[in-house]
Amino acid sequence: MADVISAPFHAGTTPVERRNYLTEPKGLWSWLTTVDHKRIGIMYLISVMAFFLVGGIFALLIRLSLFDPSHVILGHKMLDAETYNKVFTMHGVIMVFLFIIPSIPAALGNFVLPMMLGAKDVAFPRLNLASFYIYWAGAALAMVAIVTGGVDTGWTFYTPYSTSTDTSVAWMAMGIFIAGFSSIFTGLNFIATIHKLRAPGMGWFDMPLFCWGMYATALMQVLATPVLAITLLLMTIERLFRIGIFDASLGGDPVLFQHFFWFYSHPAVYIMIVPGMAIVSEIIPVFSRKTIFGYRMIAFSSIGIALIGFLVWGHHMFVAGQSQTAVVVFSFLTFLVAIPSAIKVWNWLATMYHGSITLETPMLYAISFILLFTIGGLTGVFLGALSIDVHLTDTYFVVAHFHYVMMGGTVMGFLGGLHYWWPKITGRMYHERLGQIAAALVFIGFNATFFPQFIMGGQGMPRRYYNYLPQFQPMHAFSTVGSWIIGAGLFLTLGYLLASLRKPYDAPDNPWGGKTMEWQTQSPPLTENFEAQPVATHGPYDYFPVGTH
Amino acid sequence: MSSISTPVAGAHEPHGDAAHGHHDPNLQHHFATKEQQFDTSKIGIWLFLATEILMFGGLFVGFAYMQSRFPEAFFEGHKHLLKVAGTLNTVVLLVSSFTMVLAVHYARTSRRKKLIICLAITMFCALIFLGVKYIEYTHEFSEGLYPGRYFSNPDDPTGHEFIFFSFYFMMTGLHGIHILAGLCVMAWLLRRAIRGDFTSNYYTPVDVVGLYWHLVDIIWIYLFPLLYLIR
Amino acid sequence: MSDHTTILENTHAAAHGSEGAHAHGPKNPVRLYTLILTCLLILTGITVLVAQFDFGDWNVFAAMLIATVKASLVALFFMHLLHDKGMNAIILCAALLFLGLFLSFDFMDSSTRLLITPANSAAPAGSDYNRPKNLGVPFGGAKNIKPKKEAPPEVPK
Amino acid sequence: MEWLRSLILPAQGSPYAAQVDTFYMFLVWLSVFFFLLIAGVAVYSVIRFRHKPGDVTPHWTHNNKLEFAWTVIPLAILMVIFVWGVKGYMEAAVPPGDAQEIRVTAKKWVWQFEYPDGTRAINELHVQVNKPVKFVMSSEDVIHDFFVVDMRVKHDILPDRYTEIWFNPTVVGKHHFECAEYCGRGHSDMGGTLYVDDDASYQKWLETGGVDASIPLDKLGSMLYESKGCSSCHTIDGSPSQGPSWKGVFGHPVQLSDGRTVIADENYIRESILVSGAKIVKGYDNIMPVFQGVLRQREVDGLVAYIKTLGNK
Repeated sequence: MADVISAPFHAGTTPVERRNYLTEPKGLWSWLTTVDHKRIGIMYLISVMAFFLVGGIFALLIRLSLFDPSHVILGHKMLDAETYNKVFTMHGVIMVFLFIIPSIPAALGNFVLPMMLGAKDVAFPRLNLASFYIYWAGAALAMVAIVTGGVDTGWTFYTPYSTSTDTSVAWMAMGIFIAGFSSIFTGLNFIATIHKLRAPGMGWFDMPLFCWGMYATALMQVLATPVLAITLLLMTIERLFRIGIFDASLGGDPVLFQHFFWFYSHPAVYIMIVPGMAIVSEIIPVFSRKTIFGYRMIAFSSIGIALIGFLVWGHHMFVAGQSQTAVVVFSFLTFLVAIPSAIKVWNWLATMYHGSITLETPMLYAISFILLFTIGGLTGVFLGALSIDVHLTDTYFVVAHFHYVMMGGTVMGFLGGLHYWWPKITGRMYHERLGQIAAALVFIGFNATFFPQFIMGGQGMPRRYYNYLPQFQPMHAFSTVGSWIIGAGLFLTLGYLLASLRKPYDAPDNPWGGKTMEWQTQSPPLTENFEAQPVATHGPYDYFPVGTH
Repeated sequence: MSSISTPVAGAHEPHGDAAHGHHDPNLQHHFATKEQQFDTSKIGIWLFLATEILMFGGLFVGFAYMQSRFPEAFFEGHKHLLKVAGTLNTVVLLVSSFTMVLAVHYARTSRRKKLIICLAITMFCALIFLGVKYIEYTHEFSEGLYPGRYFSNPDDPTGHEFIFFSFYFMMTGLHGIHILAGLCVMAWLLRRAIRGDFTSNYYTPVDVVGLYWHLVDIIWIYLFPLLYLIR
Repeated sequence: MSDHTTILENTHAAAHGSEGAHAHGPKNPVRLYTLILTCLLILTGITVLVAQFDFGDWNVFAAMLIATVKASLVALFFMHLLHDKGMNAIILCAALLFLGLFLSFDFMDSSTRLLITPANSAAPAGSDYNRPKNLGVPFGGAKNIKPKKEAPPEVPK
Repeated sequence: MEWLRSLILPAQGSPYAAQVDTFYMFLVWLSVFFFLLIAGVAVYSVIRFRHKPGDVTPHWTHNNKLEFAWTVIPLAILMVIFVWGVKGYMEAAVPPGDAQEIRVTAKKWVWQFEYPDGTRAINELHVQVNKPVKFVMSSEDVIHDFFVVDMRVKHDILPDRYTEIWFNPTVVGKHHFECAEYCGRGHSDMGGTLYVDDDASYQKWLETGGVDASIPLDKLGSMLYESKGCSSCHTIDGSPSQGPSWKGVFGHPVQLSDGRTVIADENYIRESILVSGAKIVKGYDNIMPVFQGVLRQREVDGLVAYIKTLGNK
């Protein structure tokens, strides 16, 4: 291949029909019993997309019901208060536990991580398959909870509400309890894989940054998720047996529940966002055709986020009845955790600067990520500042903040990664122009939906409100219209991605000119990934003509 | 000329299945060497043990928190427990840990018969442990010492003994489930040991189960003084 | 190209020996294990013995110290951490570290909470933690959740 | 910049609110600056460094001075924000010694306030202007949160434990307060009005409960139906809720949970309001607050009159 950087779409070999992991062995049974990380990744991908759709429909319902304080749209009464509470709870639970947490690690990460390392599979392939079925067992219990009347606690399950409401809390808690183990097993697998299955020649600092992000994520999955399991278990037992740990009337402490819950769930928001950052760290250098700037800083900042992220959970509880001492300590630590995220943003910008940039769909999503995550991060500073948090917590400001991080961050990263690796996964190119249009729609719709919520929150609109003061109606309506634009963009995406599957294989092995190992094998890859054990001979982002440095 | 795309390891000795993996049923296809596979399994089980520590840890934190709120209730509550049974179970578990580590040693040194004997003793100890636990639970239930809302002890001077017993049943119950799970896995090990699967060339399952069993022992090492002895 | 391939962090190119090859255990493990078991049993005896005496605040400390010595013996010798790869010990320490942080932050909160009581209601009698036993009950009617075995709520004024 | 503040933040009801707003606006402008910086570099790079055939990009791997700068400068700014935040928080956390104390009791989904003189009010809070006031709060069921938007204060209300907040109201007039911790079906209706009164009208309110004697009784009753929280459990259209509907009750037989049947006359209604647990309608739980000492004589008469009008329809 030439030393001069070539434009995309012309790099790589001409695709031909050849044997690959998709077609051999054949048959549904061979898929359901596969231990191939790529097939498990695809099964995860289909599952999380299905739950993304379900959670998204709940989101559209919420927004539709809030269009007008009367909840009447075109002469139809939308949700009543109880249904509304159940819908936002299930939106949260499905999006967090069944979509975002497994989305990047278990679906995309499963597919590309071993290939990026030059490995044939993850360390424990059977555990990988088990994790997929455990995920579905948990999801099935969550579905049982929805069918048997739903849950109205909010995804945070705060006691004593969750131990006294008569909805299907126990089913849902057990569903999440079980799904948590699938997350643990994925993380366990990734740590072992990264430690022991790197290709010959690939040192820790020769790994693609995606792998560093997955490593940091996996650390948190392994160390935090067990506490979620025990928290939900204790909450369920409290509900059934009244054991007195979280119930104030029995001598327990509801604030202790919040400590337990957030000890997992704060690291969990980093379990969600760090993979998004990891994907952006891949996309930016590839589409800037330039070496990543500050490789070590980005790698260390992932680990830094993972470690400091464990120490800041109390910032969810500034007004919850913690001691003032704890509040101040947690606020201080919260500001420290902002630094590694900022470092990443600066290094991405420095990578783009003096690059050779093209704006294909993955790059559009990566730039969306940077802009939206910046807003999410800066508004996080508001919420870390104590006196302002007292005013803003439990308002729409918080809702907007975490959607800017979770959706503006993780989902943009997920969509970027999905488009980036789509040719490798399926062997097909999607319609590029439609991809760009959809990315623009999602970006515009997202901002239209959530930016007004910052203003509403600042003005004192509390979250989880079914009825609201008439003064907020215009902004709620604006927000609802924004949600339709997101919906349009995402359905368009679904459409052209599915349409691309009807084509014969047309994707080159390396459509974007990536330097990491997954691009050095055919598209779609062989079952054993590489024809022979690859050896790392250069860094993952060496976009310089050889011999000029 | 150095190529930008990563070359395959043409100049290298081919690794993994090509060299010897095809002939060794115990080497999975994605590992190059037995040692790599062994180390990977060890990292895997230690990570699993870390999750176990944090899961049990949640219960320990809850126990400590409630104990600091109701020290008298916990003190009064612990008087109902059978100290002798708890001590006996501690000894039984320590002995089982000892036989387990011997089993690992004999597997590593390819001594099949001794391996089988040690595994059998370990399983026997686990059964004794569960038997003693059964006697204890029966004793507590007969006094009305049930968890949570089912607790009834008219002589409870503190009003909060039920919290102690809730934790007692949750912690020993979860621990008991782990003993039971260990018993099942050891039955599987025993079957494979009798079949002669484990030699110095391949004994990963014995080692991994051994580590799990020791962790279950360590958790009991903490549970015993916390529940039975603390004043 | 070849200069990179010498940096083999992994074991791919390492000796393809048997699993036992790398185990640098003690010379006579059975004797060592017996010794450790003896220590463990003696320590169990000590912990039971110590529990017969009241050292006030040091009771928990003593019991936990002995338990930790026992757990360390099991981890170092029975679980081979002494001779094993460092990574496994790091994983164990990380788990303990984060558990310790979890515990200490929770107690940092609960031990520094201020006790707030309304001016028109008596301070909670006999409570050893920050939880008033009666709340003045301005609302009547049935409470959904009755406090267990506590004095009936006293109406202020 | 007052125009922007008034656009994105609610009215200020206390000096503390003004302090918070100053801090808030500082952060807004700081965020605008950093967002424009980041977005500017990104957009500039996309435009200026667009791919051209034959591009050769520089091989910059890192720059320690730059990394140091963009780590330390944000850290310094964040530390300033941290200290600023703590300062404000401490001010809001420690009530002045002379603050008047009001007991707040939250319950699904009503607020009750109790004044030092024993006066009680539901969903309606009167405070005296320029007199710091402290709220000692507790919950009867789940966690609630007392959020007074214009004062920029908020704190969770826990069962079986007291928490407190305080503010110094300086702006006479109506303000809004609401529940900010999710508490179930009626969560979003769990709000009320805070009246900051001048000294004279505050005294008058304490004496009369603020009821205008010229309002007809049934009209007064329908106003109280909304303002005293009756509407969160009783409907007036006949549909069932937490409590029995008021429609068609008056003058009709009511079956009680102990099996008796009574006629819903004035005395029955009156007793059911004041001592709610005395007679429980069959099929309902005894969850209604006792209103003895909460409602004034004329208010009870008003409610009875209102229910009477619903029963006759």
